[in-house]
Amino acid sequence: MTAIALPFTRRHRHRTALGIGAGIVLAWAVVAVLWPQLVPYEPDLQDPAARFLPPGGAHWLGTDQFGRDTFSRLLAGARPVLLVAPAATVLAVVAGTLVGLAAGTYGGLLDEIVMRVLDAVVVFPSIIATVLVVALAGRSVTVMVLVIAASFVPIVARSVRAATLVEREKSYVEAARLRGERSWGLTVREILPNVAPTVLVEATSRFGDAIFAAATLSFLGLGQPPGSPDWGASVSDNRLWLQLAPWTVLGPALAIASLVVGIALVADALRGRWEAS
Amino acid sequence: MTGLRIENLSVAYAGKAAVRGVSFTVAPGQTYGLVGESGCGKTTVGRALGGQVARGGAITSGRIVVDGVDVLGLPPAGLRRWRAAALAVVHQEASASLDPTMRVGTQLAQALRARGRDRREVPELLERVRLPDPRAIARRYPHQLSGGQQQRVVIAAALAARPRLLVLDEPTTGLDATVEREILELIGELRVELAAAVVLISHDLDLVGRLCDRVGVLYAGRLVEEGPAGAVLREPAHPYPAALLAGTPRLGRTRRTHPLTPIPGHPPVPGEELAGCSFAPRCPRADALCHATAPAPSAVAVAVAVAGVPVPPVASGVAALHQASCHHPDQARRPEPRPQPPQRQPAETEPAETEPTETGPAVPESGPLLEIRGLTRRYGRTVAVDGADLVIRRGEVVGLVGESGSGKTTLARAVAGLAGRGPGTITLHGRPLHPSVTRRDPGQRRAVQMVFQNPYASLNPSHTVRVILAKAARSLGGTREPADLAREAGLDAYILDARPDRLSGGQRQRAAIARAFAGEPDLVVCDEPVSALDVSVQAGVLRLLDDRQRAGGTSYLFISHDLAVVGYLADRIAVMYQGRIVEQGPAGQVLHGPHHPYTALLVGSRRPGPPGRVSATGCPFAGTCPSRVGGLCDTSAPPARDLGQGHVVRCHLDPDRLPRRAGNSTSP
Amino acid sequence: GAGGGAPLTGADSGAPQAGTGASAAASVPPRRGGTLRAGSPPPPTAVDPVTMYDGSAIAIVQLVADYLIWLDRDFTLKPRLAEKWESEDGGKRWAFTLRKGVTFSDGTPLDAEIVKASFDRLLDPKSKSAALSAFDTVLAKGGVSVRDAATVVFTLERTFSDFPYLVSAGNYNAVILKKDYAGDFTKKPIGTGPFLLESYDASSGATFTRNPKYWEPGKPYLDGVKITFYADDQADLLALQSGEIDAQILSRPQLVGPLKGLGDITVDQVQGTGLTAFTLRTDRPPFDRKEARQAVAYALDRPGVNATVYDGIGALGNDHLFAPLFPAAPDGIAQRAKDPAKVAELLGGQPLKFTLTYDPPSKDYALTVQNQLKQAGIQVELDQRTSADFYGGDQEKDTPWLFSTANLVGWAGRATPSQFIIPMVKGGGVWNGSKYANPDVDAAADAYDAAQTPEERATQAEIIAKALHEDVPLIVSVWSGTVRAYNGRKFTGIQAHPSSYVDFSSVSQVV
Amino acid sequence: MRFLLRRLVAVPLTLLGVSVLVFVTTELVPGDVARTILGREASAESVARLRSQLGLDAPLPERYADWLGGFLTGRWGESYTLGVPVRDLVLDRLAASMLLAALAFALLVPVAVGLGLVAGVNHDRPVDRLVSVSGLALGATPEFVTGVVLLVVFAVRLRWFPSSAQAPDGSSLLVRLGHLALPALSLVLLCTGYVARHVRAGAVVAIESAYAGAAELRGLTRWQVVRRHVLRNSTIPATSALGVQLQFLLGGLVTVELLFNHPGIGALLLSSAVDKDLPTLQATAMVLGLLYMVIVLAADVAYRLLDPRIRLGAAS
Ligand SMILES: Nc1ncnc2c1ncn2[C@@H]1O[C@H](COP(=O)(O)OP(=O)(O)OP(=O)(O)O)[C@@H](O)[C@H]1O
Ligand SMILES: Nc1ncnc2c1ncn2[C@@H]1O[C@H](COP(=O)(O)OP(=O)(O)OP(=O)(O)O)[C@@H](O)[C@H]1O
Ligand SMILES: [Mg+2]
Ligand SMILES: [Mg+2]
Ligand code: NI
Repeated sequence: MTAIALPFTRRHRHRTALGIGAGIVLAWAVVAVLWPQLVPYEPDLQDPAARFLPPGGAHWLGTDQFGRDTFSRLLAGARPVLLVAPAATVLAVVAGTLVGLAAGTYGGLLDEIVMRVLDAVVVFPSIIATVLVVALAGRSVTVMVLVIAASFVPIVARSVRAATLVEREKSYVEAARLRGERSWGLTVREILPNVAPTVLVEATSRFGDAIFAAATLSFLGLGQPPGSPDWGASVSDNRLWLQLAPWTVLGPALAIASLVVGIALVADALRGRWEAS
Repeated sequence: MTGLRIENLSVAYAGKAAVRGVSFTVAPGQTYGLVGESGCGKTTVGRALGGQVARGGAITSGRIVVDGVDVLGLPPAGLRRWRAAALAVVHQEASASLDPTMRVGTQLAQALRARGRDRREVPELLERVRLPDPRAIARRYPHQLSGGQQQRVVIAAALAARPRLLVLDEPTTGLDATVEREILELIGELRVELAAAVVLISHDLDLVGRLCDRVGVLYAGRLVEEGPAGAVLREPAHPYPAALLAGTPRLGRTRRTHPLTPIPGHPPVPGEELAGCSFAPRCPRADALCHATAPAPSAVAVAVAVAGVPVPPVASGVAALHQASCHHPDQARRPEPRPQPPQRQPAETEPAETEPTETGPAVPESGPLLEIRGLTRRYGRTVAVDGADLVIRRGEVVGLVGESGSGKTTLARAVAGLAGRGPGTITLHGRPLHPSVTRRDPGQRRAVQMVFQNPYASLNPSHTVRVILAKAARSLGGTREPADLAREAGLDAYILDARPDRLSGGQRQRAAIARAFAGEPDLVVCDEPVSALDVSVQAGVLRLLDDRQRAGGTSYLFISHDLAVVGYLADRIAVMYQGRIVEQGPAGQVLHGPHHPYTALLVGSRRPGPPGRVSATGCPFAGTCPSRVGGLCDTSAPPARDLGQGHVVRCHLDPDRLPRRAGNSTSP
Repeated sequence: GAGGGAPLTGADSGAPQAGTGASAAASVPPRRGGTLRAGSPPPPTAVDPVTMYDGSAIAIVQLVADYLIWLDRDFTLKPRLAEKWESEDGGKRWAFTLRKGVTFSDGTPLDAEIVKASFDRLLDPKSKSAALSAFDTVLAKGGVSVRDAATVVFTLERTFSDFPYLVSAGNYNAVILKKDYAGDFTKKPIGTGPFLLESYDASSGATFTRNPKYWEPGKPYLDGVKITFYADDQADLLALQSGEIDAQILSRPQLVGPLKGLGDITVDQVQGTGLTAFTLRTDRPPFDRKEARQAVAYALDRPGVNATVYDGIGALGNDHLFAPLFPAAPDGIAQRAKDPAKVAELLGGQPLKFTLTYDPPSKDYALTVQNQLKQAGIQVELDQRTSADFYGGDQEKDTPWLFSTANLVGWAGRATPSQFIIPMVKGGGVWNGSKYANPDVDAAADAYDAAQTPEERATQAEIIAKALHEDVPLIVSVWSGTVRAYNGRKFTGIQAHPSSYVDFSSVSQVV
Repeated sequence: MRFLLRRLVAVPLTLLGVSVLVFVTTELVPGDVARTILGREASAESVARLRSQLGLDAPLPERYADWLGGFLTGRWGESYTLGVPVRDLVLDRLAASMLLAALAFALLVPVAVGLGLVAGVNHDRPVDRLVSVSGLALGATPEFVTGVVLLVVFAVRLRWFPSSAQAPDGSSLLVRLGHLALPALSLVLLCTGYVARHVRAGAVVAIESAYAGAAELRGLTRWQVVRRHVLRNSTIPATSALGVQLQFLLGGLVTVELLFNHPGIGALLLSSAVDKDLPTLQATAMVLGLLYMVIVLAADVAYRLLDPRIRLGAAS
């Protein structure tokens, strides 16, 4: 899984980008909530007589190997994606921020230890962790969220730590110390609000990554419960038939891409705004 | 004709005019100064001269003719060839205009090659800008050079061009006083040699007065006054340059003798269209006419150019013309004669103002508030402060000067309790202060506060001004409301609920000062509180500091690299060199002398000697000192000599052999 | 005396027939030469004929080593290293006469001692072979003896009329190896098969060359075989499509089905005896009630399962363990079909909800079952485990595949129904995941094995089948078919096999 | 270079921690390697016998100590499941992965840097948006989708490239590279967006910098300015992004390895983890871990070397 970080863009209007990105994300969010009203078929409904139908009148996006309606599954798949990714992101960001703030604030030995532990987490093959957790706790959304979150914590922690180190040097922090603020309180009250942009940008980037990570886990058979219309799972389940029935793969693949691009556009635009202000 | 001619130049950013209808001419060998507040369009004009505008900008009208070539009319390839052949620009910040990843020599070689010259000329070029050991310098990367050295390299690159048009955009901003003087001398020499048309952009009126033949004053993108440097800077016809002059501190003028008058309000932003004169909203003499119609440029009576001002070399009849765009040009002149600009003027013409006796009675004699004894602070192996002794009395403003890296900030932070631990003691009201602020008791924390240099970093960007002031008041035991604090700092009430990023630099610094005064401190440490600010804003902040000091009798430890600023505010001055305080005493005496040879260098009465070796035991300044006593200075620490009135100089020289501020050495 | 039925005895059929390609080969003599490039999944464990159980390892071994008897694609037995065999003592003793002139690739001649050693190795209680379970209660250590250099005698524990299947390829570990075989097959690959293993790499593949000492004159036609390992089915398929390989060892019907007749690709198809057993635990709610089990059986749309999971090539199952391919398969039991009314009646208005445990290969089956049962009002929760987890744990106490309420276990095709019945549904059978125990079935199973005539066997088969159909300890909805895809423009003689075995000795390049 | 020393000391410590983690976590995973080796039809006794033969019934700390001792002295043991020496297996697979990673990286760097530069120099123009959005979209498309599309088009339809990454033994380097072309391409498609965005960010800063403006005022063409000043200044900050990608290319390739039939270390890691083949798993994890840390360190060092400001310390 790759990290899709969005480097800075500078003081330009990003209103259109923000509009398009937010539009995509919102549209999917609406679908995630309202899909039961929107789908023409029940997403799980199998029809052995209608396997691998190409897109057409009855099935707008065709059917898959079980004769299930691809379009309905595409819509229904928005929900698991939009549950896993935000949950994993929030977890990773909260944990990563705390760790990063602590490392950045206290520095010294604590910092050194924390950073080495994070190194070890990065180096520890996530496949093993995934296999382990899945085996112990079974395939479930919770497990997936935890695994993805855990793999993101070091990334978030690193950038929060870096931002904290930068903020710590600014004179408003010294001004707070002159007032008598002490380390942790000072970090939470004075520094945290100012690393919030970093945290938020991390959150948006991680959100895009989480979707991708979930898809990859599904490919390895470690993700969503079987049969889930989750896009990543759909892509990996159907990729065997990519040649025969490309519609079963391309729909969810494009959906993933659109959501990631949407999130990225939003992240980018938000960052642009912070830069500008 | 030869030289530079600009006609009706207008530049807009995103459709908003930033420069409007600017016209002037510069003859070859002449220097034209462009002055004005920050944001008035100086850099924009400078860049436009090379046919370049920043992203989002466009030259909307006008012609730029250099030696008969219409620059803006050139096709892209022609423009490139012209730039390569005839243009050189020295940018505002040298460190930014050198590629950080490329050796200095390579960059110069590229500049040479662009002109079809040989890279073997690189050492020669570096030598011409008087850089020692050119070959070694050429192999360095920009960050391995000091700011002054970087600026010289950029000038060397400009020399490589043998330009017909040389644009210098704030060539000395950000450099400390001694380095600044060296650069200016260098430019002064090269100017003659090059015989190019030179445009010098600066907000520093002194500097422009010293170097330029003619001056143009920009305000809101318009040239509001233009004329011979001496005339414009001594007898401005337009109220704007007059106000600028009134807000600029000068050596020898203190807050007690010459209070600064800042310009109220702020310049219009690009795109803000005003019916009348754009300066009218800030002009004390504006009337209905000024608000209604924009004034056209009109000639100012030449009679103003009083005798004593040498007539600058005149290339054409136009050059002597003095124009101003004001409906009431005569009213700008004050009844009393303006101080003469230092340009080509012996300093002795203003002895009355530098007489130390004049400042004497203003300093109240009182007991010590803060005593620093043998203070030493290290960063790793760097000794930032080395056994400094300093006393600050109650109600007294102590100025601390010294070149960059001399340890001023470290000393200030040590006083505030932010510089970590180290030998030496600091006592406040006779009680020792713990080196770390977190270990000081609340009373001591309240007593010592600080105003930081960078207004942009010193306020927490996530809190509103009200929150910032309220927090400070609460934890420092202050009794006043944020609104009161803000009012005392000259801040409008609406600012209280704004976050710092919405404030201008001056407003931020006022907020920072308000915060420092939230708990009625005994001592406020001000570390370069105005060096990041524009001239006119600086005047306001200096006034505020002065007011607050008078109102509460608070003591200041005031740091600046600008002697004029320190001299304006301080009762006593301490001079720091390489972590040691080499001299301290009453402001006038320190500035006027007899003083330490290093102080002499700072105030510009001496040229530095060649840098030499310094031994650990001797005087730290021995290497550079022009009056070094061979052997003695190198090997033994200089004694502290008391010259009376608490004026202490650490030097081996006899008091009567110590230098004085005798005259201005910056001769053309 | 000797058994009369074809399955009971075998004799050298003589003429070297080459399967379906033989009709073409009959007119044009097969072309010699060429290397067949085949794709196959990498064997998950070291290739050792004694312990192997996966298709790739079996195929590799089958190219190099040989059995006494080959199990043909129609479940007839073809003499290989044994020229003929007959039962003595009412089916309790079996004598196998070895083919003459067979030598191992290192020159050692095949004799009865070597054959005895091969089986003793499998019968050693310390053996790690799965064959030990196959021989359980039939043949024990010490039961193999040498009558003369060319005759091996097996003395059984009980009469077993299908015994030749147990020493045929149908018991895939029963290859004949040299006496001194020590478990390092890929390093010292010595056999009597048509090819010699030239090189083997656990990650990438294996290469084979013709065995010049092969006993069947003129064969194999190919100069060699190269097997490339593809860890991914799609990669395997794409390699076939792009012409990088000429054949697949293990084809998946769902994947290659749609390719039939496209381009150069030929797909051979055959009925099989493999199944996905949908086991229900009869000793535990909710399936301790026969009605609940029957309800599930009636809720399934078997043609739908066949279409979705087997690409339509399977044969419908009827919840007993006699595949249509087995000669004894009873035909008097009505085919069970989807019957929602019956389901409702059987459930009597009570909701039925259970968890179905399985491992990844059964995923499609599980999803199909889940959806079909849902349509009949039965709620299934899926519990997918890793294969290691599913088959791991203690086989006596808690391994999921034998102890979960309901599970799916894929079984490769077997040569005889007994190989399913004895372990899977006999009371106390080693793989009796349903914990089914029916004395009638147990007795009939023994009688079936002991039966000497086809008629008697059919009778016993019917008893067993009827009981299973009625009691539904496990649901057999479809008997799998198998396919093998290959490049029909370049090669001929490649066949599908119910157990996906390979016999490339008759494969030749298209002339 | 105190920083380098400190980091180097941390490497073995981190690896030790990882090895303990791997040991303990694998122990927790259900399943039994002996059962995996013998198959589900083998009897319980056989499985028990194999377990004790493999030493799996010894207590965990003892097994760990045994393993560690062996590992440190170069005896990496035999794979439980495959029965081949672990060291050969792991190093072979690693070599294969490295070859693919190297090719992909060699393609990635110029492509991503080029696109990033083009986007950065033309920033906020349509080209920039095109590069950024398509890079993002490709980066968000799982590599097995792009991979299959590439395979279908270039291997099955056009037959320009082989479908498998494995070249026949003894092939020339060119043939081997031909086999690696498609997998490398799918990786490049995956990673380009990420790196290009980093380069772009650097390029935007560089092209708007005073030194680029100054160079232009010296009469250089756009292209000269980009080549001389922007290129280096925008790639230096991208080194860590490249390091991250290289890390990913070496260990995160399970899906590509499976799809293109490239027996690499990622697939080995997965299969040994699933099968609980501890000796293989441990060795793979250690080798990959070491490699990861070396890459991160190399990226840091490269950054320091490339950027004279850091290499030569703060202003003198
Ligand atoms: N790239 C740009 N885009 C938009 N507006 C700009 C840009 N550059 C400058 N401006 C605006 O144009 C006006 C003139 O700017 P300019 O930099 O020329 O001022 P200046 O006199 O050089 O100021 P300073 O003394 O701070 O350098 C300012 O109001 C500034 O905000
Ligand atoms: N955080 C630090 N770490 C290491 N060295 C430092 C640090 N801060 C300052 N120094 C060094 O200590 C010396 C004194 O620095 P200090 O900032 O006190 O000087 P200064 O007089 O305030 O200079 P300036 O006018 O540039 O602000 C310098 O040599 C500087 O390089
Ligand atoms: Mg400027
Ligand atoms: Mg300082
Ligand atoms: Ni932008």
